[in-house]
Amino acid sequence: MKILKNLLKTPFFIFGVVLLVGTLSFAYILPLFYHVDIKTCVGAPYMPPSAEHWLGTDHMGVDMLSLLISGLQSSLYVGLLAGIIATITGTFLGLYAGFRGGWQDNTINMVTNLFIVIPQLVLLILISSSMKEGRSLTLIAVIIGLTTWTWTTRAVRAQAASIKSRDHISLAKVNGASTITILFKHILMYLMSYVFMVFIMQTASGILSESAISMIGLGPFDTVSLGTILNQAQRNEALTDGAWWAFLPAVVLIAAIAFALYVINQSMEGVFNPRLRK
Amino acid sequence: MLKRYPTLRYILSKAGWYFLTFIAAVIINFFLPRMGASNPVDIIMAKVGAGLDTQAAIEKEESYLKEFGLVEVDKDGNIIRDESGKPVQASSFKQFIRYVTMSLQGDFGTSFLNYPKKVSEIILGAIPWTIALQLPTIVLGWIIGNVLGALAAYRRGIFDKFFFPLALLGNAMPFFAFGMLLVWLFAIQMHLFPAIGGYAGDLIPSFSWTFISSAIYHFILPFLSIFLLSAGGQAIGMRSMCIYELGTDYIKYAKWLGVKEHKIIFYMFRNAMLPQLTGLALSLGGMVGGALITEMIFSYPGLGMSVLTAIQGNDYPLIQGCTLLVTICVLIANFSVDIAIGFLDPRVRAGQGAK
Amino acid sequence: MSEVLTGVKQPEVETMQADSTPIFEVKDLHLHYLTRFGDKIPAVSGVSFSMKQGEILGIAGESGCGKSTLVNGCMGLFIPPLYPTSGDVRVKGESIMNRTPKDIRKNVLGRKVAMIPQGAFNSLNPTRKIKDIAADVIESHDDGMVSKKEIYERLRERFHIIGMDDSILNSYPIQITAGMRQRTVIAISTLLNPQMVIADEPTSALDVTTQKAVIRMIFDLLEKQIFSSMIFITHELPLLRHVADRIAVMYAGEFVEVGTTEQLIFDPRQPYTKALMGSMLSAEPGQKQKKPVAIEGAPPNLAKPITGCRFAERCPVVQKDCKLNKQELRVVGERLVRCDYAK
Amino acid sequence: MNIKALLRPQTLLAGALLCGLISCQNKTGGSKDNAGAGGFPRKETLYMAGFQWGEPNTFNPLCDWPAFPVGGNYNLMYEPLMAFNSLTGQMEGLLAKSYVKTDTVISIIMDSRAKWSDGTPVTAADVKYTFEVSKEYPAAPTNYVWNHIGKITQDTVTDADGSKAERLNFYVHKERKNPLCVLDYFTTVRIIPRHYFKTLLDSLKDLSAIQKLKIDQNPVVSGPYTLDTYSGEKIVLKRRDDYWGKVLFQDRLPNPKYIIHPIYKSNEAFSLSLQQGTLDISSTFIPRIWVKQKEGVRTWYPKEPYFVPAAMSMLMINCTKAPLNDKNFRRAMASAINYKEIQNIAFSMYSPDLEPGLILPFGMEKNYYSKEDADKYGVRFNIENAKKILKDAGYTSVFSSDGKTLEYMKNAKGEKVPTLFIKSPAGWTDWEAMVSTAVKSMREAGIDIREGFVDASVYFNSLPTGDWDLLLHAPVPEVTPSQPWRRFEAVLSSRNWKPIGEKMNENQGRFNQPGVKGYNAKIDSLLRVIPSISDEAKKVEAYRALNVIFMEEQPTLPLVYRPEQFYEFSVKNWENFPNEQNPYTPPQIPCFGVGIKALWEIKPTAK
Repeated sequence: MKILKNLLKTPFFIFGVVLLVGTLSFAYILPLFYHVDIKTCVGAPYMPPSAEHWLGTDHMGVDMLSLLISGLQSSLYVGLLAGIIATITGTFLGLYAGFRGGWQDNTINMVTNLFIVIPQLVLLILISSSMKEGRSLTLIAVIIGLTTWTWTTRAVRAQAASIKSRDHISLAKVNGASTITILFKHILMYLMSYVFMVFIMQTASGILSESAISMIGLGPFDTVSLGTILNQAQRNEALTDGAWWAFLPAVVLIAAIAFALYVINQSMEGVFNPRLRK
Repeated sequence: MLKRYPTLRYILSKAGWYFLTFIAAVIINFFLPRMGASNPVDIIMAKVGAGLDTQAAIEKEESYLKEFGLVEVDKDGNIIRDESGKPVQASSFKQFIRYVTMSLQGDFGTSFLNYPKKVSEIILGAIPWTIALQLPTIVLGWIIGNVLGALAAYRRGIFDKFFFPLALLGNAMPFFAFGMLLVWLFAIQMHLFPAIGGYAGDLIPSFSWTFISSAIYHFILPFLSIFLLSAGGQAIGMRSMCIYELGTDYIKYAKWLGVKEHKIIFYMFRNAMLPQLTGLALSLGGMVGGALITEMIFSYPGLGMSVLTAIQGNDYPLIQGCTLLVTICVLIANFSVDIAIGFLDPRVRAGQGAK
Repeated sequence: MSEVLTGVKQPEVETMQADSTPIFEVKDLHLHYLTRFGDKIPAVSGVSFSMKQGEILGIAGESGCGKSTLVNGCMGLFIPPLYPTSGDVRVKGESIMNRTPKDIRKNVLGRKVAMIPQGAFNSLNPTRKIKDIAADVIESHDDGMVSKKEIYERLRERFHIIGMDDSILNSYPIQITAGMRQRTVIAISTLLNPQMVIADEPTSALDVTTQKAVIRMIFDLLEKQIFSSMIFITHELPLLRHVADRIAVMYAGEFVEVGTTEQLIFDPRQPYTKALMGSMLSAEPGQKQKKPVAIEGAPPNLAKPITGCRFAERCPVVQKDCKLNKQELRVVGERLVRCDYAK
Repeated sequence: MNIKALLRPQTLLAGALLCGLISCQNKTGGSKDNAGAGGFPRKETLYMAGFQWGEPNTFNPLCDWPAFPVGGNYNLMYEPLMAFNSLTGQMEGLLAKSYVKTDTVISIIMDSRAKWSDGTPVTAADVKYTFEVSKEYPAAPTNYVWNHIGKITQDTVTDADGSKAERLNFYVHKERKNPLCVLDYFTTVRIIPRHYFKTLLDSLKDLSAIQKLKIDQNPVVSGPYTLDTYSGEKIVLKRRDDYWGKVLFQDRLPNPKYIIHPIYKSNEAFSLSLQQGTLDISSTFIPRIWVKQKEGVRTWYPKEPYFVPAAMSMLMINCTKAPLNDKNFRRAMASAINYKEIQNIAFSMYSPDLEPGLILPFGMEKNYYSKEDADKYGVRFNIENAKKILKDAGYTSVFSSDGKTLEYMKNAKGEKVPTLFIKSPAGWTDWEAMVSTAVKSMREAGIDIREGFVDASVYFNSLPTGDWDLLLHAPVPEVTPSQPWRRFEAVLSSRNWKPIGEKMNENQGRFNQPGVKGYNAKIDSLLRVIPSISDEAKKVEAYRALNVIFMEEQPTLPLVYRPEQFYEFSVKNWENFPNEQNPYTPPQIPCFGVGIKALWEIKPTAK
């Protein structure tokens, strides 16, 4: 609670939260007042913003604001799901490797390296080409989650290794606590704030990864996401046609949501880790 | 016996693990593309098969299957057939053995999609561009980012207050989105920089000032799109590492002994940099993936696009060639960083040596 | 420069009148920490003392009482978040407050005042060889006149003089034992023959044998006149019996009792000093029959203003008005005591 | 920290990289004259693009798909016997001066003036060798010609002016009886020098060994240009000043001394460079061309439909699968597609209004089209009509409570109809847009259908195997003498019928399975006779009959008309390109067919 109080005293944190709430309400509150329709052509291609269509239309004449709302929802979903998968996988492997050390550590380290070495892209296309119905948003999120846990593992491993020699862990070991108990009760609890911050970062990087994957043209086939909006804008010459409304708002939204998460993460780090204080 | 030489022991143990990783990566690189449903010869045949009568199509298909080692062949080079006359497919294992033996002889095979171009030819033609764009950008971004991060951590104050959120914002911006904005603003709206290609369309590469200046001119936007953001990202990491180092007892002790400021900055910089080295190795691994998007946005020459089309067309030899290259690069980068850290940081060496 | 390293004391003009000018003087020093939210937390409130040439002052108190803060504040260099509020620190009559960091670094730190920090494990840069850490200290004070080779040579000489194995110089901190590391820190801190050494719990976290070796080294350095005056900080009051000439006991940012070693060890007057002596697990003569008694409660939160005696909440002999009246240091016999009821 | 020491290896590395970059450039014979940079003056260089998307693989005409301008139907380096002018419907002479067609044999007279770049004349032996090389080596790319050619003989005739000329007689395949396809071959088969390739093949006796040669050094060609240099970024062609064909152009040479084909990685790059004037002519799909007109980008027509329609994009239907095997269901789909919206939004108005049937109601095919039939048998966009057809055929669509969203549909037996998917390559933006628009209006009509975008490789793989419900495809877009027969053949023919899962290169929807109940033998017999009908009235009748069957059965769903190729040019650096006002060649990029004539007519833009 004291941490929360301290956080609320940090203007940087407040700024992050406000930005996050702002983008979230763009995705979830705005649709209550704005008719979201991403299927109907409501006008000519690349119609500039007007009173009726606040952000104009895309290359298909679909209302851009609707696309953004729906795209942001998808991106948030991907980010959250990928973040959860990556954090859980990464934390568990990192804890185990850091705590056990020895050959288990080396093996996990090898698997981590392997995942770093094999490009995410290759994995993504290979997996999706075997999917008959094409790529769904969930599949993309799972693939991102399963390929980005590596740095969580590395970070958590280092943390776990550094605290495993602390007194209370040794005491638990002497008292015959099982590895699982020690991992979860003693080490994980100790690292909880750290893991939470990792989760925030993984969510942000999940959103960014999705946009990159969609940009290449390997995005979801069934949904609009911020990445597919950018991809479509680029392929359909929004840049050359000067249709800034087709890409600028999406860029701003991606940057805003990731920035908000980074800011929150950084200000939390400042509070959790007193060394970063001034 | 090795206990007496902790450094050697450390290097050997690292090398051993990296070798294992390499073997595993080669196996995965080989078998993963083959798990997909489509066979590259089918893709080729879909392109050239139209208009052929059945017999001609079968003959053509078989000649490709044989050429790429996808069917069993007897001593005389004839295709082995089953009772129904269909060619017997070569097992994945046999293909793997063939691949490994050929690779060891330096032959990475012939591309399916760019037949009859050799994989090594394609890679050699494209990789200099990828390296020329990505390597200086990543390394320079890393150096400048680290210096700025260290400065922000050491000086704090206004510089930090302004620079840190900016770097954070840069980090939150996908670099391709940033690249798009750059193209839109500076190439399309303002006509300051070219939007397409690695050098002017009326040139061929040569050692002339015209070519080099044109290449540099075309280099600026793609460079900025990666450099600014990666420097920002590195700066954020370096900043918090430096703040951590600044709070350590040895820095305080040195301060209390009146050690000069530049020496203290050096202490901080050097020790904060060690973990950043790992970050450098990792970002070198993301080079080809990152190159792909840059190539798309700036129509820049390079390997990324070849990789994408290879994967989409299931061009196994080209995929394998590229991933093998990436794998080797990443492993070498990581290995050298591990060794460098081992030499630079006695703690790591001692920790490993004691095990 | 060579005198600095060989341990032969320079004859200085000031030493002539050593008795009239205190070698080290702290006048009504107030220090505070600044939180990241801009709040000031006072950590040291109105400490004054002065030391004669060759004197060893012991400062004792629980962890968090401000003794480390006090000595950090005596260095003239303030590392955020610690800041001076008011008061003065003088070395040989010359104030070291309000001087530029560059000046402080060059002319005060290491040469006039030197710190021996606690926890030598983390005090040495882990990625640097001992000889380079030491060389950095020398180079920072000699204007770069001496070559690296010469410096290494002198370091070897110095280590011989103080009886340490010079092979240590070529090691990284992680390669030597904890006791050796602490002795190395002491050797490095005293490289420039400082006029004043501040030892901040140099023996904490060491086993008894190593503790003794460290204390022996300090005495050895005193004997060899590498330095002569020292403030020795510890939370183990009895340890000071063999080390200090005078002892000051600190509580919640204030001195509560200052007197000679004899006075404080065998006849503490202030209730906190008494409690501190009582809480010690040690077999000092004259205290044999007493069992160690822990001091109940916790020190006050300095972030909030305190009106009365700062020890009142925990004092076993607390009186009605203790919590209302601010206690001042007063002379009781030949010592200073901060308790209106102390006799 | 010695910064200088750090920098030194980097500068070295940078230098090494630069060397690498430059040495990787493929050096070819001709490039020596312009070894310096900037050897291509803008006024003498034509930039054309859209044919080469990746790394040039080979320039060997014996490979299956060599790089531009060797593969495809480009007439720049290797030339065909004749070229087809889609404006006039006439075959124009190239290596062959003229042809004489009978029902059983087509004879050509060689142009005796034609010469290879090494000075040897282009002879009938070269032509015979090009066609017959696949008899010895079945994997040779010209293998397909034997589908329609029985044999080739050679003799000599005396020309009108009394000189001797070589003649080749192509005997039409006796069973297939399709002289139209033989005519097609005259325009699609590029003649290769026998003296060059026979020596190679005879020495190695192995086609796949020959196929590994790139033939990128001093190739022996007959066309007006030859390969100068190439890299992953561009292919440079250089004019051959001793081109034999200048006699066909009043002894003039083409105006551009160089033709450069830049290799860009994405569609919008072509559009951008066309607008910035770094590209002169492109055959890529560029949406909203009217926005680009202010930047000097032009098309055949200055306004809609901008391009000359010559082919169709259509949804292929898997006719073996319920409910798609029900012609009523197919007709309901045809009636439920909003063609106008596809044309206007997805296809940037590049198509005239779509008429029912498989015959284009304009251009060369206009004669075969019957408005009367179209009105009588065809269906047009009408959602209510679609709903009615579905209802009459026993299908029920279940909508959500607000009546807006389709939930599922049931067939006459009350069983739920599984959702249908339209397979289409992901990332092909105009195709994606067409599919989405079609899906939208079909769902409104109550047909449970969805987009099924897949990677292009998966798409190409499944096209011949029929592994899909519906699939977007543009069959045989080339304008050749055999149109529209080829389109009907590609859509309706059951000649090579194979079950789903095996490969079929036409009628991939498996319409009209032979040997089962309901097989309409009339379709295949019409397809067989049309090519050999010489009486125009009978031909019209046959086409009408076939088109009526198509409209009644609706085995595929045409969506829009599309040009043979997109033809966009910029007038910033070159002018006098052919267009509607100045139609001296058909709307073809000047590397195709008779379109290359434009190379002689375009001029640097006066500034």
